[in-house]
Amino acid sequence: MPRLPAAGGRRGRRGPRRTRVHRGAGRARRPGPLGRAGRGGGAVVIDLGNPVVVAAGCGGTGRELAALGGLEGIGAFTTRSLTLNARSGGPAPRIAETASGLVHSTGLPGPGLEMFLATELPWLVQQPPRVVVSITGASVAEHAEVARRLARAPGVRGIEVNLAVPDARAHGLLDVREPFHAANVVAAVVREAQDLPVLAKVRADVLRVAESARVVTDAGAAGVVVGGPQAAALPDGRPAGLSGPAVRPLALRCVTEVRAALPGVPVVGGGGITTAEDARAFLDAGAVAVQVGTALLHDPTAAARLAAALA
Amino acid sequence: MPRLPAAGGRRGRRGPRRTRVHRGAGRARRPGPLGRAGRGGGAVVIDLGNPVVVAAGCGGTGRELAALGGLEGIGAFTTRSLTLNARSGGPAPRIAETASGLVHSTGLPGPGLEMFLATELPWLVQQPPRVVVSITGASVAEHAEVARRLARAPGVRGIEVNLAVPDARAHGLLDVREPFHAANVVAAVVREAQDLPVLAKVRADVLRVAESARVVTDAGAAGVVVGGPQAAALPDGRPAGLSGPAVRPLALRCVTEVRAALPGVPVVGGGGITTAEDARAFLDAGAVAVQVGTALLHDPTAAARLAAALA
Amino acid sequence: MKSPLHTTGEVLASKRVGAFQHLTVVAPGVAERFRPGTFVAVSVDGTRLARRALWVHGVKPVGGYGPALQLVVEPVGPGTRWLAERPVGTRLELTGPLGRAFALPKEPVATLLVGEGYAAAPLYPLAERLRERGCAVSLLVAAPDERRLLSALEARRVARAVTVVTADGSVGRRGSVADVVAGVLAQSAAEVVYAAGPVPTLHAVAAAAEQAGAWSQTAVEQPLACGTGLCHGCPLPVVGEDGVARVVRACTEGPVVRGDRVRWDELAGAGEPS
Amino acid sequence: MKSPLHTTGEVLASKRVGAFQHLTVVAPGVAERFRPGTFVAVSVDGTRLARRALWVHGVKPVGGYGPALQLVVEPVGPGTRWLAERPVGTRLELTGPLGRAFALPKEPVATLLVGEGYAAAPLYPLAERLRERGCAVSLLVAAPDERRLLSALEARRVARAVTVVTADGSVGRRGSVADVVAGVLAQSAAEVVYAAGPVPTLHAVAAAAEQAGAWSQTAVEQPLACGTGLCHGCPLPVVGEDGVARVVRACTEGPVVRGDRVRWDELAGAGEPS
Ligand SMILES: Cc1cc2nc3c(=O)[nH]c(=O)nc-3n(C[C@H](O)[C@H](O)[C@H](O)COP(=O)(O)OP(=O)(O)OC[C@H]3O[C@@H](n4cnc5c(N)ncnc54)[C@H](O)[C@@H]3O)c2cc1C
Ligand SMILES: Cc1cc2nc3c(=O)[nH]c(=O)nc-3n(C[C@H](O)[C@H](O)[C@H](O)COP(=O)(O)OP(=O)(O)OC[C@H]3O[C@@H](n4cnc5c(N)ncnc54)[C@H](O)[C@@H]3O)c2cc1C
Ligand SMILES: Cc1cc2nc3c(=O)[nH]c(=O)nc-3n(C[C@H](O)[C@H](O)[C@H](O)COP(=O)(O)O)c2cc1C
Ligand SMILES: Cc1cc2nc3c(=O)[nH]c(=O)nc-3n(C[C@H](O)[C@H](O)[C@H](O)COP(=O)(O)O)c2cc1C
Ligand code: FES
Ligand code: FES
Repeated sequence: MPRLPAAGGRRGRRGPRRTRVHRGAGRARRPGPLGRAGRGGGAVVIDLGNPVVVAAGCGGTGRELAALGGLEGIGAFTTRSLTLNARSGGPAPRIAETASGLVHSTGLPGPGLEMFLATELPWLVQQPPRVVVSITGASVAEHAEVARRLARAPGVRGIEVNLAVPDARAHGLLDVREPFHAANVVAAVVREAQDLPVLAKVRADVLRVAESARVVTDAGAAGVVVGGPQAAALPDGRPAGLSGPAVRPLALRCVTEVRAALPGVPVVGGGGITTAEDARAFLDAGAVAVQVGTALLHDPTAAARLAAALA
Repeated sequence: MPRLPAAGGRRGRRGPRRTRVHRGAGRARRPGPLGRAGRGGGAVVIDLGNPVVVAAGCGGTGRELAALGGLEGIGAFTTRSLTLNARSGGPAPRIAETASGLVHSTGLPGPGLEMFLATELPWLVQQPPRVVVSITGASVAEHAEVARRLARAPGVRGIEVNLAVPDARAHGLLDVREPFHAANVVAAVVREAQDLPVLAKVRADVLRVAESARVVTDAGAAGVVVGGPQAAALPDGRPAGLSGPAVRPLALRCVTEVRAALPGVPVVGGGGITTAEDARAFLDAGAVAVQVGTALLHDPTAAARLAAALA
Repeated sequence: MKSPLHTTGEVLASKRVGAFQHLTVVAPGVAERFRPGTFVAVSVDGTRLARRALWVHGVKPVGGYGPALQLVVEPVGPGTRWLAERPVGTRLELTGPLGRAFALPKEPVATLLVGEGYAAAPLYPLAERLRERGCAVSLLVAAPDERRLLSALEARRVARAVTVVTADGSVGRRGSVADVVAGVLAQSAAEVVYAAGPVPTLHAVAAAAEQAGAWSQTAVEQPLACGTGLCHGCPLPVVGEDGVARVVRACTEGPVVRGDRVRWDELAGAGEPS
Repeated sequence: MKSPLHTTGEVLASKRVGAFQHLTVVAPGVAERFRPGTFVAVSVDGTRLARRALWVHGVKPVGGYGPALQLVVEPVGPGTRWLAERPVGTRLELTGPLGRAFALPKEPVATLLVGEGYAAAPLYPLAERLRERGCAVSLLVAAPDERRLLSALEARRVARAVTVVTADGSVGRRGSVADVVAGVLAQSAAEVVYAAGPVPTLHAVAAAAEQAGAWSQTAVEQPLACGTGLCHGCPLPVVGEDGVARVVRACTEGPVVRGDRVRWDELAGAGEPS
């Protein structure tokens, strides 16, 4: 299994336990119409350092966590989902507390790619965690353009395409609920990303998650991220996402479905993970790494403590 | 809106606040290939007494709740989902606690229809709440057979077809995840149910819940129940359902989706409802009644207290 | 039989004895309805949805409050730890008494009561009722170690003959219930055996009783979600009076069932279609 | 500026004064880093995920513990009620000090401090720092009623001139900050105005300051989820130094911002694409 592949990749800075996500050699890699080979002609590998990853949109710019010791020992940091141009985000209230969860509709605020590359990335790539840049956009072309520019950005270890925005339409983003559309986006991003590995974060929809995972890996994704927010509603009825421990059993089921259907595809799991026990349940279900999101909003040291507990 | 329809139905025993679910007159009723008219040639109406309903599978045989005062003031009682023959249910452990939820895979144990009609129903129909019998089965024919026998059972106010079993395949039940299959089942049940109104409990899957609601009402359902368990996994990985407050924002979103897509279809909402505030959020979203499930397992007086608070 | 109640109780006292926390809880109406072998379902920790079952160890009048429940908690997980740490005055949502009690013999026969760990709790009030009916009471109390041996002193008060076994030999004989039950049973000449404890212990007791031609009444613990019969989450595989194998709810058709009716071998995977 | 800390504090004292609960919390390291206008984010009630923000009212040495935080809680919802009911000894997960503090003038100028309800809390330690720098301090304290008027007595100690207004007239003048701020500002001859309170109050203060040609520093409360800058759940619409309208995080780029930079009219629907 792809937990600790033997081949390729740069050496990690932080001790022996490292997680690489790649298309496993155990399964003949379907070339597919959009498949591609990595730099060395081998599998495309993304190096996550170790199995604890900060989830997109829950780690701020990274600096806030670093100030609180929250990046210590973690494998990789995923940025909030960036777009080509700056976005101010959605109206307030953006987040509501619910039983063991947060319902959120931030509208994906961000500085836009150029500003990010100029002001946030240079600091971020100096930090110990590997940097994965999450991206989203209003069209396939916008995704492709962002990927093209990121392919030239030094220090980035991978691109995560966010195909799991539960309120995409409300915020003017591309609606990729159909796996077919998701695959199109991934294909375009993979094409522009050159040697940068691409992770596809697919909707945590039990019935279709395996199909989604299949089409995006056929389109060239090096692995899938499973267990983002569930489609929910804010108290005032606006569409939103539900995250946190409430969704954990749903996320775990999604991971199980993908692993069963596609044993060769590396899966990064997430959704409500807070304790080492939670993380182990996902790793035991076959995930190569776990993402920690909402737990950080409640306790900014949550991922660091998890990394220490799993080390 | 169909909260308090003016026409038809038997008079309730318990004061003025009553909820009837029917195909509203506000919208031209699509006859559809499988539509049918009620006894008086008008809309098929199900009388739920008042907006607080005990959810299927969470009220035991009714006797246990009655002994604890748990039926006081509630509008309707939904039985556990019954099958033609007795079922012993799935292996232990069947239920696990998770953050603000219960993950459950009971395997739908039950005495079989004849035993139910002989030993449970006669007592149940003597109680103040209206009795709705929930049904499931391994085939369309089994559903139809159960409906046929229920149509002759005195005192039953309606049939609820459970199309929302998240672990159906694991327990040898008909897999109705495709809306098309769900509609077939409903059509068969409606045909056999004669004048008994049929509610269809559809999967609480945000993306397809509106479509499911549409096809089952086209197939003749008098209304839809929205917000059953979410597909999840037990800690050991077996497929299961997640219920309780954890799923409430997802259920609310599903209700909103159905109301927006099908304003003429009566919706009974459920999923994590515990407090009067929770119930009001569903009623405000357009549900004609709410179902209370997991809350009863934690506090058997939960539905009675809710009914008192909403009265 | 009167109905159980759902009510709010209050912790009047909490005392550590060995590995157990003994709670005195006032819960008007519940204590009055108590019969040995029934249990209460308690809500723990605010937001945990599954309820925690506890045997009633006894009912004791407390000045100014009327009869109060005696509960014995072994802190093994989040719920029982939470209960064990409650300060006096804590209000507890509880439902009870729940389930079927031990059936009492109509005649004054000799009886043997077998209890292991905290689960020996319901046997003490049972012993009192049996003595009131003129039954001779022998007691076999077992535990992993001395700290988890329940009320050995009180045992001498309620029973004619007391045998103590611990797994580590820290008090009484070293061994398990399975090792000694046949001998103790023969010695007691009991016609009815009552048992409460882990499943393997109950199985051993039921087998020994059958061997000796005695009736057995076993109090079976199965993980519960509601405890009130609503959820069907507590499958107990039995053979019915009609000889037909079926699965019943441990909380409602149990927890006390005739030992010869339980399909012990299937209890691990209870509910597997039979 | 030193980094904030995430740590476990302990409630050393809890005292009711009027409608407020005053908590003394020891949280090693946090008190030492405090500057007026920063806040702490507290975890409440075990399982609630959003954190609750509280202004730091002061830092007070407590024998044997070092400096402790003074917090003022108005119980308005589940989280603040939970905090107000905590017994002494309760351990609290807290993070702080968070956010941008009030900027202090480089010269010893006259200042006016305006605070309403519990939100007057950070103005008292601010007054002390201003006095240390030789600034004249006038204070305008407001509240709906006397019970929600914070530390009026202490106000006399820290400020040269004190004005009190309550909505119901139960103490001081009857009225609102908006009614009196222009007059008080003129009287104080303040060059810098500091304000903390509800948004309409801050807006009125910022407008009066602009009118009078004074600087204003407003401490804006927006509903927070994390308080630490991670979630982008606290949009605050401002005009940047570059004159460009943007939306920043109230918890990180705020809570204290220049009053003339806030797009007050959009604060209700903060974040609406601009
Ligand atoms: C009828 C009945 C009466 C009981 N009486 C008492 C009593 O008087 N005193 C007492 O301390 N405990 C009693 N128990 C057991 C107690 O209810 C469980 O141990 C409880 O669920 C533990 O909750 P927890 O949150 O502390 O731990 P959990 O996290 O729920 O479980 C801790 C450990 O106990 C196991 N466990 C969970 N539920 C049960 C169960 N029902 N039976 C056996 N093992 C279980 C788990 O697998 C785990 O290993 C009784 C159980 C039943 C069914
Ligand atoms: C920087 C900052 C400092 C604060 N300092 C203090 C303080 O020192 N003392 C104090 O008592 N409170 C303070 N608050 C307000 C306090 O954090 C909120 O009232 C808190 O969220 C209430 O939590 P709750 O669970 O009690 O009620 P909730 O259920 O969260 O809310 C109760 C009511 O307050 C409203 N509300 C929720 N959050 C906020 C908010 N952030 N600002 C204004 N209204 C809100 C809700 O809409 C609702 O009407 C501060 C808030 C901020 C942003
Ligand atoms: C406030 C908030 C903002 C988020 N923003 C993003 C985002 O920008 N991009 C993304 O892919 N996921 C985003 N997510 C989803 C998380 O990355 C994560 O997949 C999800 O919350 C489930 O994990 P968790 O329960 O650990 O939070 C966000 C989640 C939250 C709570
Ligand atoms: C233990 C358990 C058993 C259930 N059994 C059934 C069932 O037999 N038929 C059915 O339609 N729904 C069943 N449900 C689902 C509930 O009826 C309800 O739709 C769901 O749990 C969501 O509501 P809640 O969160 O209020 O429980 C069951 C739920 C639980 C927790
Ligand atoms: S525990 Fe719910 S029925 Fe027994
Ligand atoms: S509250 Fe989370 S960023 Fe401000």
